[in-house]
Amino acid sequence: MQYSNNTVLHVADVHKRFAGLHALADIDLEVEEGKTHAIIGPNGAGKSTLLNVIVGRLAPSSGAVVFDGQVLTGKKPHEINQMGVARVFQTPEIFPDLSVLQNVMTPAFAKRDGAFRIRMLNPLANEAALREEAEEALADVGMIERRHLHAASLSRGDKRRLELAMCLIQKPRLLLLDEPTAGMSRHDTNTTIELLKKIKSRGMTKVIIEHDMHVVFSLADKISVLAGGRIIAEGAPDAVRGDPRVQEAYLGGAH
Amino acid sequence: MNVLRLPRQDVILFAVFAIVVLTMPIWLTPFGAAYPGLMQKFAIFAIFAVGFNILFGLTGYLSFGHAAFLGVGSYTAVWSFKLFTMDAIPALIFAVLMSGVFALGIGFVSLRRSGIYFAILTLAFAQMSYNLAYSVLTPITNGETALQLTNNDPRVIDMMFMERTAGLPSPSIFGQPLGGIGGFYLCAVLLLVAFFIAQKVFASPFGMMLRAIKSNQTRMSYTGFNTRPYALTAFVISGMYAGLAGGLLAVTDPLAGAERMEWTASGEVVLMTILGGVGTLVGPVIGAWLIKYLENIFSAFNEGMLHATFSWLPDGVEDIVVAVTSKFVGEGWHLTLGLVFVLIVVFLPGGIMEGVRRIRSAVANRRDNRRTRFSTSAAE
Amino acid sequence: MEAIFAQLLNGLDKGGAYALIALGLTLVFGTLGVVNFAHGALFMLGAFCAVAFRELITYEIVTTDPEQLSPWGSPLEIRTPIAQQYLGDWGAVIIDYSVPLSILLAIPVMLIIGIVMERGLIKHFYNRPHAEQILVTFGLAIVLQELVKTFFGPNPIPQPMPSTFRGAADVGSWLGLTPGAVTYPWWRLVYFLFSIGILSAVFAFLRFTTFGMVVRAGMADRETVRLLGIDIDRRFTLMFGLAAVVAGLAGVMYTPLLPPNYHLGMEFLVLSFVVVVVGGMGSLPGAVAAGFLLGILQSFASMTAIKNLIPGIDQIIIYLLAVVILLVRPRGLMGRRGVMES
Amino acid sequence: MTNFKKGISRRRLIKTGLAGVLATGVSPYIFSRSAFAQEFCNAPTGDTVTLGFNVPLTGAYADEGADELRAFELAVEHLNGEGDGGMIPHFSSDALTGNGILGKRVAYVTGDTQTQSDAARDSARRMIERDGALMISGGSSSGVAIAVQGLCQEMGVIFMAALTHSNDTTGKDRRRYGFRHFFNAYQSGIGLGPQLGDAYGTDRRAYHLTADYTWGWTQEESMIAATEALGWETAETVRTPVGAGDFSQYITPVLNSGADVLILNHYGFDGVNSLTQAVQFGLKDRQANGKNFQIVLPLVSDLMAAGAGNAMQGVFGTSNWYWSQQDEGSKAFTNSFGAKYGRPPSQAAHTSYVQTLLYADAAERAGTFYPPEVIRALEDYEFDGLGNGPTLYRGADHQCFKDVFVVQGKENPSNEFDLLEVVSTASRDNVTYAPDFFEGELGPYDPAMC
Repeated sequence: MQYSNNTVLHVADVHKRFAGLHALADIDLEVEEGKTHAIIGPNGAGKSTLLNVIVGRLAPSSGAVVFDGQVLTGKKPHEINQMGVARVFQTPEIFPDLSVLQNVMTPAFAKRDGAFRIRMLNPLANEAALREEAEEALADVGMIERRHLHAASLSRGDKRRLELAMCLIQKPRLLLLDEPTAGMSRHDTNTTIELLKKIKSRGMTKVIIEHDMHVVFSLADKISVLAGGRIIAEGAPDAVRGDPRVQEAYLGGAH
Repeated sequence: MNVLRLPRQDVILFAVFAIVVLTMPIWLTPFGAAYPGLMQKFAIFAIFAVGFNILFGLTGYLSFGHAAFLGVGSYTAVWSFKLFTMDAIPALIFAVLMSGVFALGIGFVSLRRSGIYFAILTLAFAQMSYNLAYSVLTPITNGETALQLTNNDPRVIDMMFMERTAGLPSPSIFGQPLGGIGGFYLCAVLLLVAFFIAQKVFASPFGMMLRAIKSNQTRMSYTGFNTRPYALTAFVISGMYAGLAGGLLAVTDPLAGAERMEWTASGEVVLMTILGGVGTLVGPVIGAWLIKYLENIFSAFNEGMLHATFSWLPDGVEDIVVAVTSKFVGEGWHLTLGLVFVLIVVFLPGGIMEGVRRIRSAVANRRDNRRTRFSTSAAE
Repeated sequence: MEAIFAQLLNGLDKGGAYALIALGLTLVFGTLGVVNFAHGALFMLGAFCAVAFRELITYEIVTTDPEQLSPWGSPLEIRTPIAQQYLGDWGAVIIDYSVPLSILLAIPVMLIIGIVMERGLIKHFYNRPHAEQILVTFGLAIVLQELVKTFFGPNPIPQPMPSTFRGAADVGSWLGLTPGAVTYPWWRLVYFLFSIGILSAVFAFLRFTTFGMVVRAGMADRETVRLLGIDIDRRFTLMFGLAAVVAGLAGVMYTPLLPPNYHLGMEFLVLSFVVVVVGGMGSLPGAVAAGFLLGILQSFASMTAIKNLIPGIDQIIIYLLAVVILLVRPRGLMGRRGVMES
Repeated sequence: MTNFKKGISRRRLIKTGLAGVLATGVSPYIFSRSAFAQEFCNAPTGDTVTLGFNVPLTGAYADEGADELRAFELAVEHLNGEGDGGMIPHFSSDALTGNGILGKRVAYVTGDTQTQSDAARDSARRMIERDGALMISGGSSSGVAIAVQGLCQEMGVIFMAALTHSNDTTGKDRRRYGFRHFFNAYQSGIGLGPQLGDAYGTDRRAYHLTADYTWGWTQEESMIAATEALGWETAETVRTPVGAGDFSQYITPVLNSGADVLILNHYGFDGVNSLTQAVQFGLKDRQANGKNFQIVLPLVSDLMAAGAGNAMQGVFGTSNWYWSQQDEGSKAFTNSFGAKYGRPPSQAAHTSYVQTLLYADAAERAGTFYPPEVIRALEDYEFDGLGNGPTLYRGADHQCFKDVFVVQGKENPSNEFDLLEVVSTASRDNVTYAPDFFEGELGPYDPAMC
């Protein structure tokens, strides 16, 4: 298989069939290092299936997902994370019972200590370096003053920002964002977009799954349009915007 | 010394706790509970509950079979007495190790499932241990009769140093007998050690990982943690606590019966933990003390004592009051326990510690609502 | 061959009891999403309906007979049950048939107990974590059994079966085997048929009535049914009552086989949970199949030949099976995807 | 450490609770109290002496436990000179005068063993440590009796076992501080054997269902020895858990086993359940090997007979005592018990009552509560008038030797209490065996400081 030198994630000829339904057909994606790659498509286009195949939750019927030269298929979520892939969920997945600061410190431990290491001798309070790091990450997303709150008490937008901070602190090579603005108010959506723009320059590769085209145009370097389980268009935002097939897919779809 | 280091508020808590435990013979006297048998139980079951809480309180895995490890600890300790020496130290070490091995095996299998399936798996394992201890394993457990010391036990290490005496030997520590109050102080010191280790767990990054598992297991794996070994470690630690408690039961009274492993015994430690406050350090201890106290003192109340208590009431009223209250004490104390338990789960899911916290925050309303470390579980 | 057949039969009545309890447990679980640790207590309460009924109709009038002396020298007390005193032979027949007749008492009593339990306590726990449901119902079970202990004492109270059904049926000779080779107590046969009857009735009810259809739809997807504007809560309350009645009747008819005592429920509870898990959480046919399967397996495991092969197997077979099933087929024999997997 | 112990075992302080603390000036006292307060465990200091009765109120033997408790209460009443004195006037010793024991009024505390060794030891410890009980009695399960007996030896408190029938209690698990009036499984076998031979012949195959603990094991062993001596074969021995409730899965295999006698080594509710279920399965009406199938219940009580009802008719067993005995002591006890409780005493009640009297009598004769002296007063003590004829408390193993009664369930009871019939008696000489027949060691006399 041939990769261009800077391809970090390669979804190669992936097919996924569920009893009779061809959910994904002939998907071939190359995500370049340091770029933001958006996958968009109307509801039911197969975006979630694709994401689940990428993170190893679903095994493809044929084809493979290769990250940094390693096949992801069949790997457990924590192994994929340890390889440098972080994920933001559609509904924020945080630790509601921990404080905001602890929420961010936890992934920092995973980054530093690996998938399993028991640290019992030194109290949490003595982990000054990690705490500073976590506070920086929180400051980054503008939540530093809320660090002692119970995470369960946050608003949905804040939960999303917290989750983003939890991913950013790990400095992943690849960040997967699953509909980062789904179900958000206009205001929260705007702050999230601003935040994503802010981190765009940091050089980490990002894959954004989104059904709302407008969200990604200002963020993405490259857009792939998914419809009916196939990629119908791919290219720079402006090129995709003008593509008639894309227009048709969106107008003829659920939108 | 990192090993001994704790945050300051934990050091204070430990100091207070140590004073409370070590002065039990004094402050329990007015409650009629200052006799060695009961005080030993207080310390032993507090260890059991504190250990159970490391699993249930931190990771949220509800085990309904923890008494199995208590039983394993007891059997191991008695066998150590029989085979090697009457000294308590090797007996306790073996008890902790053996129950740790059992916990590793059972935990490895059970933790493949979560929620109610996990509870049923642990329950099934405990019931299997219990039934086997009663039947096929009789050569090891002496079945219904319970494993006891006999005069012809080999006791190889003891026999190297002393002559066989006529009577049954009793457990000792460095040659000091462990009857009565001595036995209590051994249990009390070990309770302090156990409590300290629990404090270390609670305050450590490891403790935070366990809380994170309880809070959101999915996020935990996508954050790069392999959650199962964490949960398994917690399971083994709490199994070893149970083993220590079981070993101490055998040290204070060298007998091991299978009923220690029955699922109702597992249910009891759940009750203790919930009653006191899941996920708190002190709660399980209070729960254990309360239940053991009620069991020993409440259950010994009889009608005569009730009549004496209510003798100031008019005759007819007295009879009615006695008739009603007698249903809740003596033989009926389980009824009281059940009612209290239901009320706690309904109105105060965080147990007694949540009640204390509510009262405290109501009193000291001026202080800002900073979250204390006692608050992990309840707020949901 | 005869031995195997005899054990198969022997597993049926126990299996019937497991199936009935597990059916109610699954109904409650499937409809209300509540893990009910007090379900065994309902079985026990049913059994005590039979005890209470018998105590009512055998309430005795005590007379003394100065002609006869008791062993300690006072006039002998003669006790005549009221029913017999006033109804004569019919009274004697009623007393003889007290166990099946007490079903008449058990149905309304268990229905009320079930509804009160659901309205008073369980409904507040629909959206609480399963662990808390387990705990509160466990506490409730303790309260119920202790209440029974206060009123009926700690000892088992034997309930005689009707005299017609005493002794054993020569099942072997019906099937052309050597007469006497396979015998089976009449009442156990009655119990098996009774459990089949109740199971059929419940399944027919769920299949052929609108009520049942709504309930089944609710078991599949509670929210959708609610969106249709159906007052599903009231139906679920009734469902809980029905589950209580089923458990209660299972208890009533079991009394002649096993003198009931206050912690009977706890003994059956653990087993019935295992049954539900083996059958598959939320699957009614699974619960029934697993009930009979476990009853029969338990019976087989007690055979000497098998016990000699694997010592102690009779003691652990049920739990062993539960562990294996849970590890190999996490959803049990007939479980549905998505139940209890949050 | 010693100071702690002495201080803590000051019962009065603990018992009187808050008032006691205030009166004695709280804590320093607890640690500095004189070390010479007592020279043995729970030496009575006031004008009462406390006995502890530890009986099963729940579990398979709860019926027996409740009856034991009635008898204990009656014994205390009689010792304190209340009521009609029961057996005391007929007792061969006249040391008991109705003014308590050694002039001290008898008080008692009770506990529930739950028919479990663990719980029983807990409860016994509570009575010794908290309530200051000087003697513990009770039982109704040999497992429990042996466990409690071991504890009492450690704590230096005399244990007067009530209902315990295992050979081990005074066999391999005998203890210096433990005494048993009740007979044992071996003696049952000697008594029952000839009767079974007479009634059922010498060509039989027996199937044993056995309660899986010390009593069941020794009874099974003794019954196998007794029946095989007759020429019977043993078809199968199956162990069943105590408190199993439903025995059907164990009874079904009996049907096709080729056995023609079922021996149920069960007691209490277990015996009632297994017997009635065996009858439900038609075993009594069955033919096997050309003979009528028979059921034997080697240890039987009238409480079990009452529970089993018709199923008991014609079934043989043995009994330590039965209320229809016509000696003066038995009659007096039955009258006294019946008048108080409206029912005749069971064998469990009888042995409990007698053991309490025997302890009190021994203390009176020793002139002290000092346990080693009381023990010596009981050892090799010959007495009469307590319902079993002349009886020896053998010093070598602390077992009583007396006549053993073989009983049979009555076919036509004349009233609700008249359930068993004594069909033969095995004489004391017949059931006496050598002290070392079972190996065991009593241990030292030295009192422990509990």
